[in-house]
Order: sequence, then structure tokens, then C-alpha cells
Amino acid sequence: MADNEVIMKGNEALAEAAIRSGCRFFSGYPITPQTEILEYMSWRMEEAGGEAIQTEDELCGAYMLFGAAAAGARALSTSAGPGFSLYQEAISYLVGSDLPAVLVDVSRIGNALGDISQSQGDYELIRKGNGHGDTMVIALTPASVQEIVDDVQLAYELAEKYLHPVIILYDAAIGQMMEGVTLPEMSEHDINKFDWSVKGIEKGQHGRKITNVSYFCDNMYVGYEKYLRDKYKAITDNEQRWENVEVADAEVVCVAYGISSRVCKEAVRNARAEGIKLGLIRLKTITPFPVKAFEEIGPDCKGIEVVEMSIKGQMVDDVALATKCNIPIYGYLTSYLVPDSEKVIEVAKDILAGKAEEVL
Amino acid sequence: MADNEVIMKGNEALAEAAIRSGCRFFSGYPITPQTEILEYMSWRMEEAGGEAIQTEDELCGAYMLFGAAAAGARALSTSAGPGFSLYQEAISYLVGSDLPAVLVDVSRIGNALGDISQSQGDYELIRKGNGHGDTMVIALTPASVQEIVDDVQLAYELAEKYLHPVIILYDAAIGQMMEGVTLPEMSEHDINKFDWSVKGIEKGQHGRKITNVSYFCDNMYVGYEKYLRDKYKAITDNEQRWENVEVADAEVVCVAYGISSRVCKEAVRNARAEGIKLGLIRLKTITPFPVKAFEEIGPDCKGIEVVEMSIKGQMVDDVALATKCNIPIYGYLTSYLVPDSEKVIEVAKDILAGKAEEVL
Amino acid sequence: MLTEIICAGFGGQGILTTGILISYGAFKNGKKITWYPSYGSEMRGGTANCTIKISDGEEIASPYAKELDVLLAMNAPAIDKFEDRIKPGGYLFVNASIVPDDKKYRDDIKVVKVDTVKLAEEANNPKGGNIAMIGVILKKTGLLTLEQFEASIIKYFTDKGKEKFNDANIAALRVGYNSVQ
Amino acid sequence: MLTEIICAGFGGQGILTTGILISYGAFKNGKKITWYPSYGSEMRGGTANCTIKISDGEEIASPYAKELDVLLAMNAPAIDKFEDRIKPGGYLFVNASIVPDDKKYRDDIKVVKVDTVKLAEEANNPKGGNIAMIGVILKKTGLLTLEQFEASIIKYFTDKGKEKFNDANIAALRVGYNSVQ
Amino acid sequence: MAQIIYDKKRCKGCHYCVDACPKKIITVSGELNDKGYEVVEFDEAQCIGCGSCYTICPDYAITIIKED
Amino acid sequence: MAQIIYDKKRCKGCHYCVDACPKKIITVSGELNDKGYEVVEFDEAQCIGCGSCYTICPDYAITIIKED
Amino acid sequence: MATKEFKAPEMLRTGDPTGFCPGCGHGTVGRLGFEVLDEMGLLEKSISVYDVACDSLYMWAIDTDCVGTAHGRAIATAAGVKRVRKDCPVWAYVGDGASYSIGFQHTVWSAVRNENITVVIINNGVFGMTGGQMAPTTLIGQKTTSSPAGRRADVNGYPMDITKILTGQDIAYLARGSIDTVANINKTKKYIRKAFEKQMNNEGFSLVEVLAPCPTNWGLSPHDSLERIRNEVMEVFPIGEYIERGVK
Amino acid sequence: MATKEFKAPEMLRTGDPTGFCPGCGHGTVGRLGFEVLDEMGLLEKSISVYDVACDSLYMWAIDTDCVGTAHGRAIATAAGVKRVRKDCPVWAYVGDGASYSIGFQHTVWSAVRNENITVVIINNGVFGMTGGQMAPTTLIGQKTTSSPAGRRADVNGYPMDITKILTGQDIAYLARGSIDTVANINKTKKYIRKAFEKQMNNEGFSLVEVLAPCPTNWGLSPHDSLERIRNEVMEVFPIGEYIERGVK
Ligand SMILES: Cc1ncc(C[n+]2csc(CCOP(=O)(O)OP(=O)(O)O)c2C)c(N)n1
Ligand SMILES: Cc1ncc(C[n+]2csc(CCOP(=O)(O)OP(=O)(O)O)c2C)c(N)n1
Ligand code: SF4
Ligand code: SF4
Ligand code: SF4
Ligand code: SF4
Ligand code: SF4
Ligand code: SF4
Ligand SMILES: [Mg+2]
Ligand SMILES: [Mg+2]
Repeated sequence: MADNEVIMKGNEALAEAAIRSGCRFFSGYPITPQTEILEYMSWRMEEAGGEAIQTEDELCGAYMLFGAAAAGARALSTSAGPGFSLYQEAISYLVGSDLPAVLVDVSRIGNALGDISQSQGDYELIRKGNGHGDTMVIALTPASVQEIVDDVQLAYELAEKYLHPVIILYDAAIGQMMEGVTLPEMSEHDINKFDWSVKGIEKGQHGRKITNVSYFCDNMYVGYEKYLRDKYKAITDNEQRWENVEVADAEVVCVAYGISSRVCKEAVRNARAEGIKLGLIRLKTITPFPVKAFEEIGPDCKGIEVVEMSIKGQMVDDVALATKCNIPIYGYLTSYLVPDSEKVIEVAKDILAGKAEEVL
Repeated sequence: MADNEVIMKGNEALAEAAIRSGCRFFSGYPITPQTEILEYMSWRMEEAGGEAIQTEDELCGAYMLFGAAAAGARALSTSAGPGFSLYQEAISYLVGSDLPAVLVDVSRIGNALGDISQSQGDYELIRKGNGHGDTMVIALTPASVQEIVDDVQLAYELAEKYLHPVIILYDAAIGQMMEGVTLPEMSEHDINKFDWSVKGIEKGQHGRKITNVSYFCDNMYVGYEKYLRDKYKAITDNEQRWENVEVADAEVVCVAYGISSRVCKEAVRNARAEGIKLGLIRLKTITPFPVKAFEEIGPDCKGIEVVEMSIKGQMVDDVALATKCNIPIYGYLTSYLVPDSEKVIEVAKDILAGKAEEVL
Repeated sequence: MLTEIICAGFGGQGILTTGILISYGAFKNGKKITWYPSYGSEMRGGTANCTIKISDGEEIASPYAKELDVLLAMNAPAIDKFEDRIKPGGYLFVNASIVPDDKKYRDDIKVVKVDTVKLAEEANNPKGGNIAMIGVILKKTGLLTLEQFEASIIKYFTDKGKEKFNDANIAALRVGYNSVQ
Repeated sequence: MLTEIICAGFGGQGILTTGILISYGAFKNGKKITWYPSYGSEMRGGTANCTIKISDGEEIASPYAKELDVLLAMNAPAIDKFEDRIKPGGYLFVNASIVPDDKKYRDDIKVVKVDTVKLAEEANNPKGGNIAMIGVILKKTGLLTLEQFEASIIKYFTDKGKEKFNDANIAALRVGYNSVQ
Repeated sequence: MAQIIYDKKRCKGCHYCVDACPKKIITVSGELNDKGYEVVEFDEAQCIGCGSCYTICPDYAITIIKED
Repeated sequence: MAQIIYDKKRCKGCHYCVDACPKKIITVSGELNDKGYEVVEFDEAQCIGCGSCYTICPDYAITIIKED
Repeated sequence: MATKEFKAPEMLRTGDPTGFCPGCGHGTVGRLGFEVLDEMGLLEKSISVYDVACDSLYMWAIDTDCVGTAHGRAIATAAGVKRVRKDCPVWAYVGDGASYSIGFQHTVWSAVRNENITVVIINNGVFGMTGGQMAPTTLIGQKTTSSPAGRRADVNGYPMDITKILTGQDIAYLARGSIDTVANINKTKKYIRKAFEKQMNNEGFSLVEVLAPCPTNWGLSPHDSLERIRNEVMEVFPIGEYIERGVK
Repeated sequence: MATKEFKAPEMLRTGDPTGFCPGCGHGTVGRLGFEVLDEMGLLEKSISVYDVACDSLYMWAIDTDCVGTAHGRAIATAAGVKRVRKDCPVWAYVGDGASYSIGFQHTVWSAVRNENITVVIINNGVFGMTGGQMAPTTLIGQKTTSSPAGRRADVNGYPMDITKILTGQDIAYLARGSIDTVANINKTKKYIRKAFEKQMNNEGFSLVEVLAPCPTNWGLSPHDSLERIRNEVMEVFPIGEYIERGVK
């Protein structure tokens, strides 16, 4: 077994994968359940020859990231729930300034302080929040430590492809969990590779200006409308990612991401063994929302089971739209409890028996 | 004409109406296009015997509001776009702590700094943002200076009825515009009227604790799940507000709020004069989203025209859900330009002629 | 009926207040109004303008004007910027004490040159030029009667605790109004 | 096959690391694993525990355990808290050097009392109690062979730059393993 | 003469009081309380009621009543 | 002897230079530039090339070249 | 026969044991505040504001009115409470992480505006609640989970000393105490008493910082933690009164 | 024959006129920064960071690399830029509202961490861009749109003086200049030069505050604005060098 096959906590794997992806700048502020990232960076980044700064607050963390990204670095800043709320303004600025940067939200339970238990309560924050104005980010939702590692690399690629911030969202369960993982090789990122980044000019060159992209569009917002719509459309068309498990003939299709989706996968296995036709659409991106995944749903499908660790059922609207409101939607919604695969099957049975209540 | 009939800017009318509704605490930080509120409060609040504080930043503004609300006051804090992004954490805390408070977002163009032009780009921020966790606020969207005044009073009532923050969202056009308005009489609010607010106890009494409500629920999040779902359901069932204009027989129904809805109303008038069956659903709340308004849409409706000053068409998803994805949705989306009533009619004609492209 | 007006000029010329006075007069006489400033970073440009819409019946939709019934131009740049938007047959009131007399105008509009400084002097109210201008506009357009506007302007300044200016203001208004044959 | 294990004890007893060592051993021998701590404000309680799931084939879903195959209890509160969750026929490994000998247990599980202090002494490795305990568990459950685990633990500490402890660790492991008849 | 009221169940075994007592009459007892903390014992007879133990105890476990 | 290069179109008519010139040879001209700002004029012959006007001008409207 | 009682306020003695770790300084410092309020006859009227760090455990340890707010926002929140409840003694009881890093701006600005509140700050040199990361007050060389090789001045800057920052501000009161010895505890209590007196006198902002142990995250026994305060912490953070309006 | 030229850097002279109001201090202060960079041969390599206030107009006035960031976040952003671009001179050029109110925390903490950047702060006593509201530096009695009766110490606190706040911090350089006279402008330029020299020497954080007029929001003519600086502002905010590492 190769040396880069190790067991690691999700959070630490994220940090290591970022460094191996060429990230040489980290700024952030402690908050459970993701403080391991900062703690790991506090010694590891120096080894890698980069900068890791424990900032005085989340705002500084976010805006140092902004500056580092503007300077051409692969940069990272991470937080959780309440701290991520404080990132909202900066995310809007990253979007508006076409800056590639990777941010991580390790979600925990509750509005307000809540508690530190796992939860998937930040779906709307990541998918629809992102501060003021017409914002949309790319949001990846890994479901295992390995996928965290893979998604970090992907996140930088997407961020640089679209000049856009990418958020990796996972829950405390995945962040705190250790699993086996294969780490990528160490790689370096060339901070001079972008022509748009600030780096000082040569005599006679024009200065680069990192600010609202709208300033550089024809007729400002007239041009920017088209620019942004085209960008969002390209992202939506090209970057939907999902994993379908036995969807085509399923009578009930679970929709889930992150830790919940793992449980659903087990449920599908067990249900099928019982002869129940359960399927799963696992969202690997929530923005763009993988509507294409829903095309595989067959005519036998009697209902969708949204499995989500949230009180509101934050995903329900998107699922309804993805199914064109054509399939009844039911929910197995927990707040802080990791869903149980038996319960997933029970709900599915209720749906088939006409005993479940729609959530929308 | 009575003495309380005056002409006022939307922003100043908001401030005066808040004071007349018994608001005696204001905290906020300057930002265009709503600085008039703070400027007005800076002299007017003292006359009314209250406190108006220009805070060092938006965070202090939001958390002083939190404290004042916890102490039983009718409190107000206002901002715009970027500043409102900075309120996100505090809004989540207000929700999680069951605190009634009124906040105002006067939206302006753009992500990042954008510019100060009018726009309706904060729809998602207000409707789906609200920080981390399972949050939902009540959001009122007045379309005239008079409605601002009426909504302020309503906002305090709803906030106190549901023990929940209420956001008033309007755009720069409505905030900067002067119109005639009838102001309510001055009223006082009794800071001792709530039993839950902090005020000091009598010997032997139990202390009041303003913190996450989940702590006081049976089995914490188990109980809180039900508590919050019930609260949100009550709000959703009871507080939808809208104005329908000639919807029943309309072949095209506009959906709009704020400044855009005024233009649509004019369009309906003019279109009907031309014999075109145009109707309007004007959203007076965006949360809860007035799905009930859509029940009036008749069988002749060929399409919905979303008229919104946003690049993405932020309202489109909610409209699709409200129509159960049954009616094609088209958009007349501007970013910073106040829509034009002739163009509204043109788009409607295109829809009827099969020449418009769906936005969803 | 909907009347669309733009008042425009230099920053310090009291443009916004002039617009407010017209709006207030209309409002106090039973009309619906919107008044809308140009605001924000334009501050540094040193120019100011506001748009007023006055309606007899219907609610006013957008506060932006489409076709101007009236342009009140307190300086030349204001004319350059907004003259095109006056509807054929509409009015352009020009502050003749600043705008050069040889300036050329569209010929399908009614241009009224008003020497505000002279009128203010006549009224013995050195700051009354703008109000005199309003007097001219009232007489020419029939937007409100003199009496209607007098009542509203008195109320406006009295409510602001500035009743001591009432007489001077009325004087300026009347001088303007009566300057029109 | 899926094996569910909880390791629990006082904060300072090296519980989390013991769990990691078991997980690592399983992982390095081709199994899938999840390891999950109790984290956060429980810190102040002074107790610690972690849950390990080991699978021969299927992906592991939730990192939480449903029914324990093995409970490793380093103190009495750990038994009180988790004994109920052991599946009938499952193992309870008790740290007999702390837990009173007269403690009562369920009779449908296999209770194995391990005097970790004594074993550590025997191995001449005063800090080796936990590793000795792992030795006992391996022998009893057959989770991994001794050789498999020895290789993994050597790699683990060597990678951490702590190869100087390898001999002592192996000694403790073997003492534990061999202590079981 | 002073009376010592010791609320064992509050004690967390930090043993600050042991150090703080000027008379050195507070000692570690070896006994554990319900929470597993090693509690202390007092030689009340020798107590001068100085209150040091009260003052340094972070857990309100000690009350001293001194009668002058 | 000094040469004064005055870029009228940049001038914003603040008249700081008028105050700052030790020789008092900068005066308000009465003329407006394109932007409507009242520009200044220089009595170049008397200029000692001290650079004060350059230094105080916020709008880079003045360049002074002094030949020693 | 007169009796002298050393007795914590009833509400502390009869409540549940606190949730703090053994030897944690929060127990003592909080008690000092509540003792003072009790002795001034103000305990019932008092309103305490906590944020989300270890200080928040007081929410459950004493049955008075309180507000639990976001990390770092207790001082801003307390100012909001006080402006509405002018008759109640209002204090923010908070950590050094909260007050000198994320909430630093509110700390200084509440002082600048001279908000009429009392602030008591536990200087324990770490982010206690989140597991012992570097705090603004972490000493040079001190190892924490986010400065595993020890804090370095060139990387993380020197420890934040609020008495330097607030020098020259026109606030009512500023002092630093310590709870390493009985004598220092008693002195600290006097500081806290003065702070509340000034608030009740409407003199404005009062702040008392207290050097306190976090044995858990220092990795030291309670005994050694107090030693460390005496031998290392107090050298960097001298105790005493720094500002007293009129006296200064 | 030797010639002496008083000439703004070419990029300023040949660009469009700035967007500042007549007599605005931004024109002069920004020029000083660019002059220094030019004279040091660093103008092209320089990276300027602005926020969204009037300072941001420089984004269009000079054609060098720059970053426009959120209100109050220029210093944090500049620190991020510099840590990646260690060879470039990086400066944050910002207002007093930004640096002493919303971004105050970053100002102080960048100083504490001794971030190797230069910060130039325009002290014009108001929020210029948003129409003249009270700023941290507004003088007692000064009328602004949000203190229409004049700033009151008891309500809004005393003006924020950064030299008091940063006293005792181990930073490379701290000075305050003024642009009310030619002599003071020249002195200020020397301060700014020292600041950049220290940055290029990797000595750490350097900050130069400059008293500057905002005639528009002061409601004064440019001439009277400079008078006001001389007669009123400088009394509250004395100019001079406050910290110079090694010298101090
Ligand atoms: C916005 C936000 N950021 C970070 C956190 C995580 N957090 C909670 S408490 C704390 C630090 C506590 O340290 P301190 O204020 O010194 O209090 P102590 O526990 O040491 O008494 C942190 C970083 C949070 N809850 N919210
Ligand atoms: C988050 C946020 N809050 C508020 C604003 C509004 N705003 C823009 S600039 C500014 C103040 C500018 O004052 P200062 O920093 O002193 O710069 P000046 O214009 O005076 O040079 C404010 C309040 C904003 N853009 N973003
Ligand atoms: S000081 Fe208090 S808690 Fe600590 S050992 Fe003594 S009695 Fe127990
Ligand atoms: S009161 Fe004094 S003498 Fe008595 S036990 Fe306590 S510390 Fe010792
Ligand atoms: S200082 Fe410059 S801008 Fe001002 S008047 Fe003189 S030349 Fe013009
Ligand atoms: S260089 Fe000196 S003398 Fe010549 S014009 Fe300028 S200020 Fe006057
Ligand atoms: S972690 Fe530290 S501060 Fe928190 S309760 Fe434990 S000892 Fe006290
Ligand atoms: S508003 Fe003030 S600071 Fe801004 S450009 Fe004008 S004078 Fe300068
Ligand atoms: Mg602390
Ligand atoms: Mg300023």
C-alpha cells in the first residue's frame, strides 16, 4: 500500500489536499467543527513554504483571502456556520470581482450559536446566500474524506476556469470522521500564471485593476448583465455533478448529499435486498444543482424522499423544480441526528403505502 | 388636509413611522441609499426620548439591536446591500433567540460594491439568506412611501406576534423617492410589556434567559424541530400578503414587488385599454411567499411575466413553485433600470405571440 | 393627467428644494406626486437634478420621467442634458440670469426665459429667484392657481418653523407670477 | 462484514489514539474504516470516546454505530454508558486495573477483563497498556492477525518519526496478545 | 471558632484550597465524589475562619462561618 | 529662471496655488475651463521656481522646471 | 456575638455545579462579579451578557436575567441592553479571545463612546471553548493548538495588552486583577466593585481584566496553572488600576 | 546647467483628471505616495489597495496595479496581497472612516502582527463618500449630517487618535502629517518615504495619517478648509513622528 494512502480526518485531509494542490495561503479563525484545518495549517503551511494566518476574526480571514487571490495565489479560508455568515459580504465581493478562491463551510447544527453537532443546515446559506446582489457560487458537497481531497483539487480548477469562488460544503460528521484516503502528489502553483492578477507592471504596461467587473463591461451593468448570465449559464450547463444509484427503475428515489447520502446508499442496498425499489440521487454539487440527474427517474417513481439534516427541508424547493413539480416529495428531515438507513427505508415504505405526508 | 399628511422621502418616512410606532432605539452605520434613515434618527430620536447610535460598524449596529430587543424595546437597524450582508450572522441569532426586531435593507445594484443605483438584487439574501442554520424571516416589500409607513407598524406587530425578526426590503427608488403620505399618530411602546424580556427579576423569580430557544425545548433539537416548523408554518399560513390586479381572466400575469410592481400596475392599466388581458400579482411579502395569490390565476393564462430588477431572476424559482411548474415563466429582468411599462406590455405581447423565451 | 418635470442646475442653486416646493404644492392641492433626486456619487460632479411627476388621478408608477412637460433649467449644462427629453409643445424655463442669451433651442418647444435675479430684486428677496421662477411656471402652465400655491408654500415654511420668510416668499412668487403677461 | 467498536474512557487515557491505531491497522490491511470522535464541549466532561467501524467490503454509511461488536471500556463510566449497546454475543473489554472487580455485567455478552497496568509492566512499557489491550482484542476477535497489526503499528509510528518506540510497542502488543489463552 | 460547610458534590478536586489554607488543615482525602473528583477534608477544629479556602474555591463548595 | 507648465484642463479652481505662491504671481483669471472651474494665470517672468504651487496643487495641473 | 460569613451568593451555592473544568478561573471571577452585585443589593436587578465561549456556562449556573449573544458581540449587545435598561446594572462577562480579537472593535469603541456598562474580561491566554488555540493574550513562546511551536512575535505579534490600547481614553475605570492568590482575588473583587459603582453612578465605561487559569488548555494542573500566572503571565500583564476618571 | 523639476509622476500628469472635488486632499496625499514610489523606482512594481470611499477614485487616476476591496477592508486585503507578493511595495490608501471605524480592528491587528505593508490614512474628519456623516475623527462640536447639532463627547465619544491607540505597539513606523502648507506637505512626503523604505527593508507595519481637507462636506471653501486644519484640526491631532522602530 502506497505511502500516500493514509487515514485522516476530513478536516485535516482538506488541509493537506489544499497544500498538495498548490495552496500556499491560508487565513482563518477558529470555530468548531473545522478548527483542525487551521490547527493543521499552523504547522504544515510553514513546511510547504506558504503563509497560514490565524486572523483576528472571520472578516480579516475573508479579506486576506481576497487579497491573496487577487495576487494570484491559490488561497483558502475556512469556517463554520456562524463564522461563514460573516463571510457573506466578502463572497459577494469575490463574485463581483471575478476572483478564484476556495472557501469551506463545515456546517454545524442550528441558527444562532446552535451547538456543534453535525447538521446540514447551511444549504440555503451556500446555495442562495452569498451576500448581496446577484450572486451564485460553485458549491461542492463531498460525502467522504476521499471526496474532500478530490474536491479540493477540483475546486481550484473550477475557480480558475470560471474566475469565481468555489465553496466546499460538508457537515461536521464528514469533517470529524477519519477514513482511508489516497492523497495526491505535492504540486506547486505558479502565482504568475494569470495575466489578470496583480504583480506589478513593466513600464508602459497597463495596470491591472481587481474590482467590480461591471466597470469593464460595455455600458457597465448593461454589459455585466450578459456577462454574468453567460457565466452562470456556463456553470449551470457544465458543472452539474451527481451520482445516481439504481434510479431508473426506482419507485422511490432518495435525494441527499454529504453524510445523509451515504446512509441513503446503504438504504438502497438494503432495500433492494428486501425487494423494495429504492434509488438515490446523490448531489455532488448543490450549485449548480444537478437537475440533469433527475432525467433518469423512470415512470415507476411514486415519490421522492428528501433525506436532509435540516429542520426546514432546505433542499425541497430545488428538488421540486428539478422534477418540474411532477413527483410528490416527501421528507426524512433530521436536524442534528445522522439519518438512519432503516428509517430511510421505512419512510420509503410509507410513501409506497400512501401513508407519508408531502413536504411541499 | 390634515397635518399628518406630508410629502416625505421613503427613507425618512420609514424613520418617522418607526418612531411613531414606539421605536425608541436605533443603531446603524451609514451606507447609501439609506443613510437618510440614520441622519434623520440622529436628531429626531432625541426629540422622541430614545437612543440613536451611529455605531462603528454594521456588526455593532446589529448586536446593539439584539441587546435592545432582548431588553424589550422596539428597536430598528437599517442598512443596504454590502452592509446587510454583514448582518447575516446577527439575523440568524435573532431567529434562534426568538427576538422581535425590525431591520431594513434598502437594496442597491450589484454584488461586491456595485454602485448605488436602485435594484432588486437582494431578494435571495432576504428570502433565503439570513445566515446559517434553519432560518426564515418575515419579509415585507412595500411599493410606496405610504406602504413603507404602514409596513413599519405591521412589522413591529408581526415581530412581536411571532417573536421573530422582520425585514423590510425596498429598493433605492422607493427609499429616495418623495411621495405624499399620511403618518400615524405618535405612540409609545411599553418596554416592560413582555414577560420574556430581560429587565431584572424580583427575589424568588427565575431569571430570564435570552439565548438559543432550542435550550428550552424538550430534548433540545428534537423539540426545537417541531417548535420551529410550527412557527414557520403559522407564518406561512397566516402572513402571506399580496395585491392582485385583474388576475382572474388575465392571459399574461406579471409578478413583481416594490418599484417594479408599480410599473406593472401601470402596464396592466394601459394593456387593458389596448384590449390585452394583462394582470398583476404584487407581492407585499416575499417571505412568506404569497402562493395563495396564484390561486386566482385562471385557465386562460398563457404565461407569467416576472418583472424584476435583478440579473439572475431571483424570484423565478418561487414563482415556478407557486404555480406548481404549470405555467411557463418569462422574464423582463433589468438590473439597475427601473422597468418600463411599455416594455412590460411588449414582453407580454411576445409571450402571447409565442416569441418569448422561458427563463426556467 | 400626468405632468412630468425635471429641475436641474448647479449643486448650490437650491434645485432639490425648488422641486420639493412644487411637489408639495401639488400634493397639498389633492394631487399625487413623486419627487426623485439624482443622488450619490454624482455629488462630486457639482450638478443636481430632480424629477417630479404630478398626477390628477392615477397612481404614479416609476418616478422616472419619460417625456418632459416641463424642464426647469437653472444653468446651461441642464439644458444640454435634458432639452432632448422635452415633449413637443412642452415648456423649457431657462434661468436667463446665467444662461447666455444667444443659446439656441429646439423650435418645437416653448422656451420661457426668466431673469431670476431681476425678479428676486423686484421682490426685494435676494434669495427668491427660485420661487419667482415657480411663479412663472404656475402662470404659464396652469399647474396650480396662485392661491393654491400660496397656501401650500406658507404651510411648508411655517411647519418648518421658518414663518418669518413667508412674506418674502409670497412676494417673490407673485412677482414671478405677475411677470408673465 | 461490518465490525462496530466503541473505545471509551477518561480524557487522558489515550482513547482516541487507541481507536486510531485499530483503525489504521484495519485500513492498512485492506479494510474500509471510519473513526469518529465525540468532540467539542464534551471536552470539559473529562470523558472521551470514539467509534470505529471496519468493513471488509461495503462502503460504510454513517460513522455512528448501531450495535456494538466490541466495547473497549477504559473506566467504569464507559461501561455504564455503552454496555447496553453491545450486541448479544458481542465483546466487552474492561480495563481491570481501574474498574472494580465486583462490577456486574450483562450475561449475554463476552466480558474480557484486562489488567492493562500489569500487562504494561510485563512488557516493560509503562505507557503500553492501551497497546496491550489491542493485543488482547486482536486475539479474541480475530479482527487482524498479530503480524498484520505489527506491520501497521510500526509504519504508523515510523511515519510519525517515532520509530524509537517501535520495539516497546511491539512488546506490549505481544504481551497482550499472548496473555489470552 | 469557625464552622466549615463543605459541599462535596460541588467540589471538582482542584485542590486550590489545600494550598491556600494558612493553617494547612485542608488535605486531599483520597475519596472520589459522584463525578469522580478527589475531594478534600478539613480539620475543622483548627480552622481560624480566615476564609482563604472560600475565596480561592472556584466552585462555591466551601462556606465559612466565623463567630467572633 | 523657471518655466511653468500649466495644464488648464486639470485645474479645478481651488486656488490653493494663489495662496501658496511666495511671490504672489498667481492670480485668479476669471476664465472658466471646460468643466466650469475658474482657472488661474501666472506671471511667469517673476517666478523663482520654488515649486510651492506644484506642491500644493491637488490636481497635478502645474509643472515647474527651474534652471539653475 | 458577631459572625463573619464567607459565603457565595445563594443563587450560586444552591444551583447546579458549574460546567467549568476543575480549577477553571471562570468559577472564581464570575463569583466575584455576582458577590459584588449581591453585596450592592443589585444581583436581582442585574443583567448579564455572555457570548458563546466558556463564560456562557454561567447562563446555567445562576438564575438571573441574562442574554447569550454571538461570539465577540457581548459588549455591543450589553451596550444595547443598557441603553434600554438604564436602571439595571448591565455587565458583559467575556473571554479574552472574544474581547481582544473578534470583538476587539466593539471593546474599544464601547470605551470611546463611554457606554455605561461594566466589562469583565477573563484573560486565560487561550481560546478555551474551542480547544486551546492561540488567543490575543497568548504569551510569546506559549504552545497552543494553533501555535504548536510556540507563539512567535514575528509571526503572530506580541500579546494584546488592553491597558496600552485604552491609555488616554476618557473612560470611567480600567484595572487588571489576578486570581492566583487569595490576596489578589480580594483585590480583584475591589476592582470589580469599583467598576459597578461607577456604572451605577452613570460615569460610563468600566473594564476589569482578570488573569485566570485554563488548566485544561494549558495542560497544567490547577496548582501549576496558578504558579504560571504568578511567574509568567503577571510579568507580561501587570496587575493594578490603570484608569480611574478624575484620578487617572 | 542643472535643472530642478517639480513634476508629478507621468502617470498622474498624463491620465484623466481625477474625480475628486475641487480642493480635495486626496489629490495631494495620493500624489505624495506615488511620487515617493516613483522616486524610489518602485511605481511600476507597486500594488495599491483601495476600499470604496473617495480614495477609490485613484483606481481610475493612475494606471498601476491595484485592488479595490470592500469598505474598511483595504488593510486586511493589502496584508493578503503582500504575503503573496513579497517583492512588491504594497500600500493601503484609505479613509479615516474606513480605518478607524468599520475597519479599525484590521488596522490595529495588522499593526500587532506587524504586517509588512504601508498604510496611508486620509484624516478628513468625515465620511466623505457617503455625504459627510460623522467619522471617528470628527471633532467635538463639528456639525455633520449625522451629528447635525455637532459631535458631543458624551454621546459619540472623543475623536479617535490612532497615535494613542498604537502607542506601545512594536511597529516599524507611525507618523501624522498634514497638507495645509507647502512645508507640511513636504514633511508629510518624508514620512511617507520613510514608511515605504521600512517596508522595502522588511521592517514591518508603517502607518502615516494625513490631515486633509474635504471642502465639500465641511461646507467650506478650499482656502477656509486649510485654515480649519491649521486652526482646529491640528490642535486635536498633532503632527509629527510617533513611532520609529529602534528610535521610538
Ligand atoms: C463567529 C464565530 N466565530 C468563532 C466561533 C468559535 N468560538 C467560540 S468561543 C471561541 C473562543 C473563545 O475564547 P475566549 O473568548 O478567550 O473565551 P474562553 O473560552 O477562553 O473563556 C471561538 C473562537 C464562534 N462561535 N462564532
Ligand atoms: C459594508 C459597508 N458599509 C458602509 C458602506 C458605505 N460607505 C462607503 S464609503 C463610507 C465612508 C467613507 O469615509 P472614509 O473612509 O472616511 O473615506 P472618505 O470618503 O472620507 O475619504 C461608507 C460609510 C459600504 N460601502 N459598505
Ligand atoms: S478549592 Fe473548592 S473545588 Fe477545589 S478542591 Fe477545594 S473545595 Fe474542591
Ligand atoms: S477558613 Fe482559613 S483556616 Fe479555615 S479551612 Fe479555610 S483556609 Fe483554612
Ligand atoms: S492649485 Fe491647482 S487645481 Fe487649484 S487652482 Fe491652482 S492650478 Fe488649479
Ligand atoms: S514656482 Fe513658486 S514662484 Fe513660481 S509660480 Fe509657483 S509658487 Fe510662484
Ligand atoms: S476550557 Fe479552560 S476556560 Fe473553559 S472551562 Fe475549561 S478550564 Fe475553564
Ligand atoms: S467628498 Fe470630500 S473626500 Fe470625497 S472627493 Fe469630495 S472633497 Fe474629497
Ligand atoms: Mg480565553
Ligand atoms: Mg474620511
